[in-house]
Amino acid sequence: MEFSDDLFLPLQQEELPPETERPTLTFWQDVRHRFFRNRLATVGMAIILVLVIMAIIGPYLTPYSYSEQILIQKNIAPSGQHWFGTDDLGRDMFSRSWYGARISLFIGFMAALIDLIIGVIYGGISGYFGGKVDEVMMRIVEILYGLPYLLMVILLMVVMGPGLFTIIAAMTATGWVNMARLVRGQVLQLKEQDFVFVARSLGASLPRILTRHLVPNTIGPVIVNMTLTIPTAIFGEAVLSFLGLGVPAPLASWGTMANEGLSSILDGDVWQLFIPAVLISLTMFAFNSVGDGLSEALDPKLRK
Amino acid sequence: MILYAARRIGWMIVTLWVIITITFFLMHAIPGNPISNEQNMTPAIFQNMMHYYHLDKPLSVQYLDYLGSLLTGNLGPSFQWQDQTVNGIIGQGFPISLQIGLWAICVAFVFGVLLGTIAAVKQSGWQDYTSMVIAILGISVPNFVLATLLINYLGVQWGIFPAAGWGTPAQEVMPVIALAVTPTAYFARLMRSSMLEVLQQDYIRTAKAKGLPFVLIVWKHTIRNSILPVLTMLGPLAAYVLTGSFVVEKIFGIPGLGQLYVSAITNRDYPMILGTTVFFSAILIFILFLVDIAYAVVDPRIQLTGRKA
Amino acid sequence: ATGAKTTGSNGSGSQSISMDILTEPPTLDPAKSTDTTSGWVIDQLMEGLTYLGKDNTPQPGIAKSWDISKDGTVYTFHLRDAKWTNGDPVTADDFVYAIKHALDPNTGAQFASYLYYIKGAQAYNTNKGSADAVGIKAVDAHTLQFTLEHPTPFFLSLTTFWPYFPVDQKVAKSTPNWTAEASTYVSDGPFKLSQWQHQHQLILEKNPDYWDASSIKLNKVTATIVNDSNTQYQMFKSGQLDMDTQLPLNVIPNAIKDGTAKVYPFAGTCFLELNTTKKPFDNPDIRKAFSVAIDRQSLVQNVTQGGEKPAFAMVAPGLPGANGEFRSEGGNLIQENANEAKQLLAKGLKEEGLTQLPPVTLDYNTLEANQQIAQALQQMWKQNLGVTVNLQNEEWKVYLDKLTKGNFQFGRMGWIDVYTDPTATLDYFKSDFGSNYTHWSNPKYDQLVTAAESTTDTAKRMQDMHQAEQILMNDEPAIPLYFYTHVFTFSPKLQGIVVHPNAEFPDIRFMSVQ
Amino acid sequence: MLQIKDLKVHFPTQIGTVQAVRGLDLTLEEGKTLSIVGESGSGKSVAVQSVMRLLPSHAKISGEILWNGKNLLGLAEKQMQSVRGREIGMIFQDPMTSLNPTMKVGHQIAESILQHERMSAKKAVEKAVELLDLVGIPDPRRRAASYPHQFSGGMRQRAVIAIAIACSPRLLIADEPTTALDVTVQAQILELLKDLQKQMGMALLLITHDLAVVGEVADEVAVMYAGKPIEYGPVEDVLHRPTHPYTQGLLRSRPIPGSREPLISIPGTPPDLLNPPQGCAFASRCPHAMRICKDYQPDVETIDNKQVACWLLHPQAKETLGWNSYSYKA
Amino acid sequence: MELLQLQGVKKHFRGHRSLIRAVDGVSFKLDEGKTMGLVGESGCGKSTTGRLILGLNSITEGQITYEGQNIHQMNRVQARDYRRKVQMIFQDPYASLDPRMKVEDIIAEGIDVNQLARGKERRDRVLDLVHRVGLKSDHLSRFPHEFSGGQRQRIGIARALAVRPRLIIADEPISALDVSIQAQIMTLLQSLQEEFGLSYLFISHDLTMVQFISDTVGVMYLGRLVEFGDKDEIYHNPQHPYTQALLSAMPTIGEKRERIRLQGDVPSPANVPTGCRFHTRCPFATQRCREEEPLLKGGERHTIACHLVE
Ligand SMILES: Nc1ncnc2c1ncn2[C@@H]1O[C@H](COP(=O)(O)OP(=O)(O)OP(=O)(O)O)[C@@H](O)[C@H]1O
Ligand SMILES: Nc1ncnc2c1ncn2[C@@H]1O[C@H](COP(=O)(O)OP(=O)(O)OP(=O)(O)O)[C@@H](O)[C@H]1O
Ligand SMILES: [Mg+2]
Ligand SMILES: [Mg+2]
Repeated sequence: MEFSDDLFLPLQQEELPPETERPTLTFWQDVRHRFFRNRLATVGMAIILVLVIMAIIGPYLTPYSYSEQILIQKNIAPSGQHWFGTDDLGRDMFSRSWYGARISLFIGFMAALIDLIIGVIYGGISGYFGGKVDEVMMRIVEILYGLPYLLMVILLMVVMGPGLFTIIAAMTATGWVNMARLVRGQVLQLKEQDFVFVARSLGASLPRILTRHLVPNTIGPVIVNMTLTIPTAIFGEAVLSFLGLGVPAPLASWGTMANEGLSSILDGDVWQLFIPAVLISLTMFAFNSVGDGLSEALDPKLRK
Repeated sequence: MILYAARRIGWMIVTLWVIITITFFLMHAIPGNPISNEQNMTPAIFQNMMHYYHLDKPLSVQYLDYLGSLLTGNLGPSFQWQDQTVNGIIGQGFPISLQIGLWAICVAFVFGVLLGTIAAVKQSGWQDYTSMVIAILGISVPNFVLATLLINYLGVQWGIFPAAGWGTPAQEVMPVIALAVTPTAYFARLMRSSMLEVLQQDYIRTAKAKGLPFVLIVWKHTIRNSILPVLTMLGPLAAYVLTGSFVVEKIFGIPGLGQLYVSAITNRDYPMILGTTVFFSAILIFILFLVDIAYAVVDPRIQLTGRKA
Repeated sequence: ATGAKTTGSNGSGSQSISMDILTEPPTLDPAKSTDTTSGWVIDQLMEGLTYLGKDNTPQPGIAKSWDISKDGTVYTFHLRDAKWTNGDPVTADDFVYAIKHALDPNTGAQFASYLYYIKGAQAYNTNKGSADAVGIKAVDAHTLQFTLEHPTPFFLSLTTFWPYFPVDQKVAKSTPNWTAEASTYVSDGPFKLSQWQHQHQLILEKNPDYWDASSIKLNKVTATIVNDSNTQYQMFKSGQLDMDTQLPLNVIPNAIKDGTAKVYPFAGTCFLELNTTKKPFDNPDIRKAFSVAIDRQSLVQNVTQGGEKPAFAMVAPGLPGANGEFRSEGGNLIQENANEAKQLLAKGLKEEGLTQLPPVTLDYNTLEANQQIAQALQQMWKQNLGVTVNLQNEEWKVYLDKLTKGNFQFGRMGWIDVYTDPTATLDYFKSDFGSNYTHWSNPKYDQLVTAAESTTDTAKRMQDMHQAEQILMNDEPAIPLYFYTHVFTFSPKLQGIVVHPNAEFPDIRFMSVQ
Repeated sequence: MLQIKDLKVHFPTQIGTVQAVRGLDLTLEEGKTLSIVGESGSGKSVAVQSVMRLLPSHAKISGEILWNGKNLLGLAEKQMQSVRGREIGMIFQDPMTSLNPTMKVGHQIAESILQHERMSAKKAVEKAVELLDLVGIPDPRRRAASYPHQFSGGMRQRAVIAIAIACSPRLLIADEPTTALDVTVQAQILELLKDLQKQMGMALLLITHDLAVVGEVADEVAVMYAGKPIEYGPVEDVLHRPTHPYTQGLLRSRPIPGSREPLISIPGTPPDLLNPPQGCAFASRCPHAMRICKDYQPDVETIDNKQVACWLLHPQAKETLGWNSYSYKA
Repeated sequence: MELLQLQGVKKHFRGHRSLIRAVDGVSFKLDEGKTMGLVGESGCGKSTTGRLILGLNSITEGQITYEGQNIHQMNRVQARDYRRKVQMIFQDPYASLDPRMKVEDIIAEGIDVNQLARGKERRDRVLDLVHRVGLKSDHLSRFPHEFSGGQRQRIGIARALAVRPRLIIADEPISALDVSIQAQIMTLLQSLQEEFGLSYLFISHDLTMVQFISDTVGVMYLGRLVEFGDKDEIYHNPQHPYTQALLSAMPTIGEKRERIRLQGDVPSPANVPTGCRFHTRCPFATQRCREEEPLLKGGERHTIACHLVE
């Protein structure tokens, strides 16, 4: 093949195509990208969004209040009038469900938030100092595992009176322990990492190392654990209400509703069980799949 | 190893002692006492009963008395089941909880590991999605709902298993299912993620390069290496399952320890509360200890100081 | 569901049934038992001087006859030749031993107070007298004599009640813990305890040595312990149980309607206890306002739904009166009226110098049924009185503690009569009664009830009691809501079903399998 | 014996297709050593892993890999399993992670033997001990019963080699077998490989980025850049008389022992394999780049026994630049 | 001028029922503006020595002086200053960069921690550093995972330079990189030394590179220096059998040399042999070597610890 001669002249820098830069993704863009590629996780995210929105606007979509009993309208199957039917006392289940969503989701989020704060601080300190401090702090954790939970809950109920905040307190009383163990494990590994040594060699203070380096780097597993804590708390409230320690009536949570609806399977009013159960399951499903998605998206090992 | 075990046992005793102490004062701090009921109770009779149960002694004396009898292995009489001893009650309830719990853990372990393995090996395939949806559903359905549904359909409507009760092997099936579903799901998810990690390891490539068939690689190389996180979970889960689940026992009418624990608390059965707490905590701590040993067995790199060599 | 029958009765004709008694009996020791489940089991296993017959009246049991002194304070029982399940004869000394044992302060028996009708019993039990001074005496092996504090017209009824049961003193002395296991349990009643798997089941078998064994049909009764009404129902439906003694609330209406379930009176009342030492319920008008503002019919029909009867007075139906039934003689003592309620409230408020009632709090112990009732009441008061009632639920013992300490405004309570006499209920509101948490005290009332307890003149005592109830309902320290009922379903093969108004479960002594 | 023809490997990813290998031709003869060198990420590992078919399933492989006449890319998985380990053995880069941490070393070696040869488990372990002895591990019997973490890095790499040669393969592929090791151990391993090659008469395909190592062990060398071989031929010709500017640059990046002359590094960074340049991939970093390099891929020319892909060898380039036999002086 | 001196420095780690003698008596000195190479087999304590100088671990025995001042007896101000003056480039560039921090913040961490600059001044300093190590300003807002190995190593260097150190401990700064990038980094290090008069402790197992960049070289074996001296002395006149073996193992493109093959493996630092710690592998070991530990001896420019060289 023949080429024109000037093709063989030296190439000038300007002639080179500008260096094509790969579209640069920030850390979170990258995470988001990988997260939304996961179909299950995306679906979960959408469900959570819908649930939250419905918790906000749901009760206003029907003319019925969550607490008003219309005894002659009890046990009505879902219909155009009562979309989710009515319960044993003739209360509108649709309104109750979304009112319950507020409570259940609130409990979930609050429990997770408090777990997060206590767990991260406790676990961070235990892991960072290691050695004897760690040993003692971990024994305390074991003790908390061992203490009779129900007893603590009753004490809380007595001290604080039954109510939403008591339930949240009950959920977090020992709930943070798992978070603390997780963070501790992470920090134990992380503190041996070179970048922490670097920070130390630069003279960074302990709070700085904790807040700038250790905590942000545990965020992946922590977020995943949080997504598990939220449904666990919602679930835990259900179990508490199974023991008769749930939210005070006529407030409803999904847990109390499911518990009340449990026997409906016997007389055919099954929606009274299935609606709250499905809502709980849906939430669990959503948060779990989001957690899975996040754990994959945030895992630094999968990112090169 | 012996030194290690001794140290752990030493810690265990200290931990148990703290748990007992806190529980002791906690249970006396909450309102209500073992004697109170809605029946007629004159002050004189109340005194008689307090005296009978040694509750009229100062708390500190009761505490020391309790520790004393605990040292001899005597957990005292139950206040609630008045003719029985706590040792006797635990001795009757625990084997039942243990039996169901062991089954549940085995089922959960086998199916969880299986599901997780399938999901990981067929990552992003339909098998993966199916297994994970099953797993998430398993976590998502509250177990009291599941238990109720099982009784209603498998028990009553289709008559496959006895609706509830205890005594025959057939009666164990549904409680075991109800109890195993959540751990199964957890195991499956953990197994999947750790399996995925192991499958990316270089030694898997080495094994492939040897010409081993894939099934053999999964069986001999990946399962053992990915089971550690599952073991981590196994500890607390086993403790939870073995000591009896209140909800499942109540719904299926199983005379296990989980129900007794709850009723001890609601009845302020002090010796029973302490007894079960001590027993449960000891089991929990012991299982955590076993898990640590299991680690060392599964992974030769782990020395029993908890550090990787 | 054939394969599902495992612990159920094995076919017809075998005279064995299975049932559910919900909880493990806390103790089968007649001296110490205080709950209806243990009481029921003891009633099947043991027999006292008398037993409750089909018509709920005392029938000769171990005592084949008795004499009552003129003044009604000395009862002499003549015992028959009965045997304990271990072959020992049942003697008068066994009664003496049992009762003195229950009264011994060191036994710590709560129901000792039901023995206080016996002379010197209270003194002994409260460390003020000696055992020897207690008015019970074995005249000979077959003759037992009680001397009472004062005439007690329902004393015979009391002898059907387990604190009055004998125990085999040989066994009790040699094996102090004899009531703990089936193997050591010795009884003298229609059934014997052949197996007791704690927390799981009790197996009662016919006692061949029972004096009236020929009239007992059932050979074997398996009493399982499954404390979940849904589960029990499912077990019944799948044939594992022959009767359902605790139907789930929401199946009751239909079950009653289609006749599968039957409603039996249960001598007990569910009421709200008002703390008369605290505002606002120290004011009788306000108390009354709350009471007449309730729509009890709607409550039982729409909420409790267990065939309960609305309670317009305190004493439950089913108890003997002067000629017939106490309740029907007494009639309704409360008239529901929303308008009157408002007026009463206004009046009460005025007396208190208030224009509006501050929110009050209704306490109840956590239980789904209680919660439903509380919610329904809350709404009724809101509608009919315009008052805000907050609901607060507590764990049972916490709740009791609150009641005992008086830290409540008003709260829910239920009371079951242990023996079949109106005093069993009316006693509750006497000022010195142990669990009168209302702290209401009315000397006239006390006097009337005490008089009724110690006179043998039936007409007079009934009159006193009616008068007492009138006072109670006028002042309303407690708002009766409804009278309890039992709703049971039975397998059609069961015959001879007798349910005593003071028992938790049907009496199996009369039962048989077709 | 092994002939790779126009091998291309593409990885579809979320942000585009990575063209890891873009046309590789190589031939390896019985008993000889061929070395592949090149910058990190130039596709060396991908190329040899496609010989063993060890790439993840989503990799798209085209071309031909002829092993004694049969195309490995066309074999069924079952047949491929009998090639792996028995006919071709492979050693991987990192000895620390190439061994299963929870399995005894002897067992890991025996496993390979059991898979391919009819032998009792006991005998296989016996043979594993012999192999450990062969690769120079002292006290092999005891060592066979140890776990990998009880081995030092050098010992682990030897164990990996023992696995690879367990069934006396005809070809041994070694992917950077010494990168993770320090010099003394590296020297020992290389020597061991050479010894084994002599003893067993197998061919060796050695990947490394250390030109000095190549100089010591290889007969032929292929220099890869951005998924393509740019210079391929006998070691002497390539390393002592490098023709391609990249090869030259590589050689100049290493200090000459003893000299104080400043290093001359190759400026810039390798191209992005997501969208490789249209012309010569090295053009942007090449000190002698011509306009044509930007737009056209150079043809492979044969000069002195070796094949070079560079426009500078084009007759027109010689004329235009007056450039003649540009050559590297050591 | 003498900048850094180590005297009999030891670091023992308490392992599981054993004592790991990671560094077991190391003495050397480093002059201002010079580079010392530290070579030795993997696990012989090179990195630990570097860490000790930085003060990241406490020393078990011996002392380290910086400009005549014992670094463990410094007051707060001095310690702070010392931390600034001595910086490290880590073996694994990726592990030493916080994956969740932007490059800008990583580089500026030293500036922030020591409050050296703020706002625009901080930004300018970072920009200057970035350009100096051959990165671009638009790299600043990216995260470490978006960079290649060579670029990451440059970020590490920029970070170390940010606080204007005088001594940089370069712990195998090039071993994770490929050849052409290695040359880039080496050139960078050299030019920085010329410009700022930096001193380096250059830890590597790449003997060719060590020879290329160092003024003096120390050879470590199992926690001890076995030979220390001027580069040319070490490379052209190695005395210790270990050094000789090491050098003979250097692969070369050109001529093939006869190699000294060492027996066996390096013993574990938890179980150090008696006498000369090299005797288990030394082809020339005598009875004396097995019993008596040799000391570092020799002149100013070359010291050796070997009984054979007396
Ligand atoms: N599974 C994969 N998916 C996507 N890209 C891949 C995959 N495996 C390898 N690559 C890409 O293919 C290219 C060649 O990789 P390869 O591992 O063959 O390089 P190498 O020459 O062996 O480098 P090194 O010397 O660092 O080992 C790299 O750009 C790499 O990112
Ligand atoms: N924190 C520690 N605890 C216990 N032992 C340690 C610790 N740090 C290092 N060691 C041990 O000290 C010895 C020396 O380690 P060091 O990292 O200094 O070696 P090195 O010469 O840098 O090796 P390499 O060339 O592999 O980087 C090793 O045996 C190592 O296992
Ligand atoms: Mg590679
Ligand atoms: Mg190092």
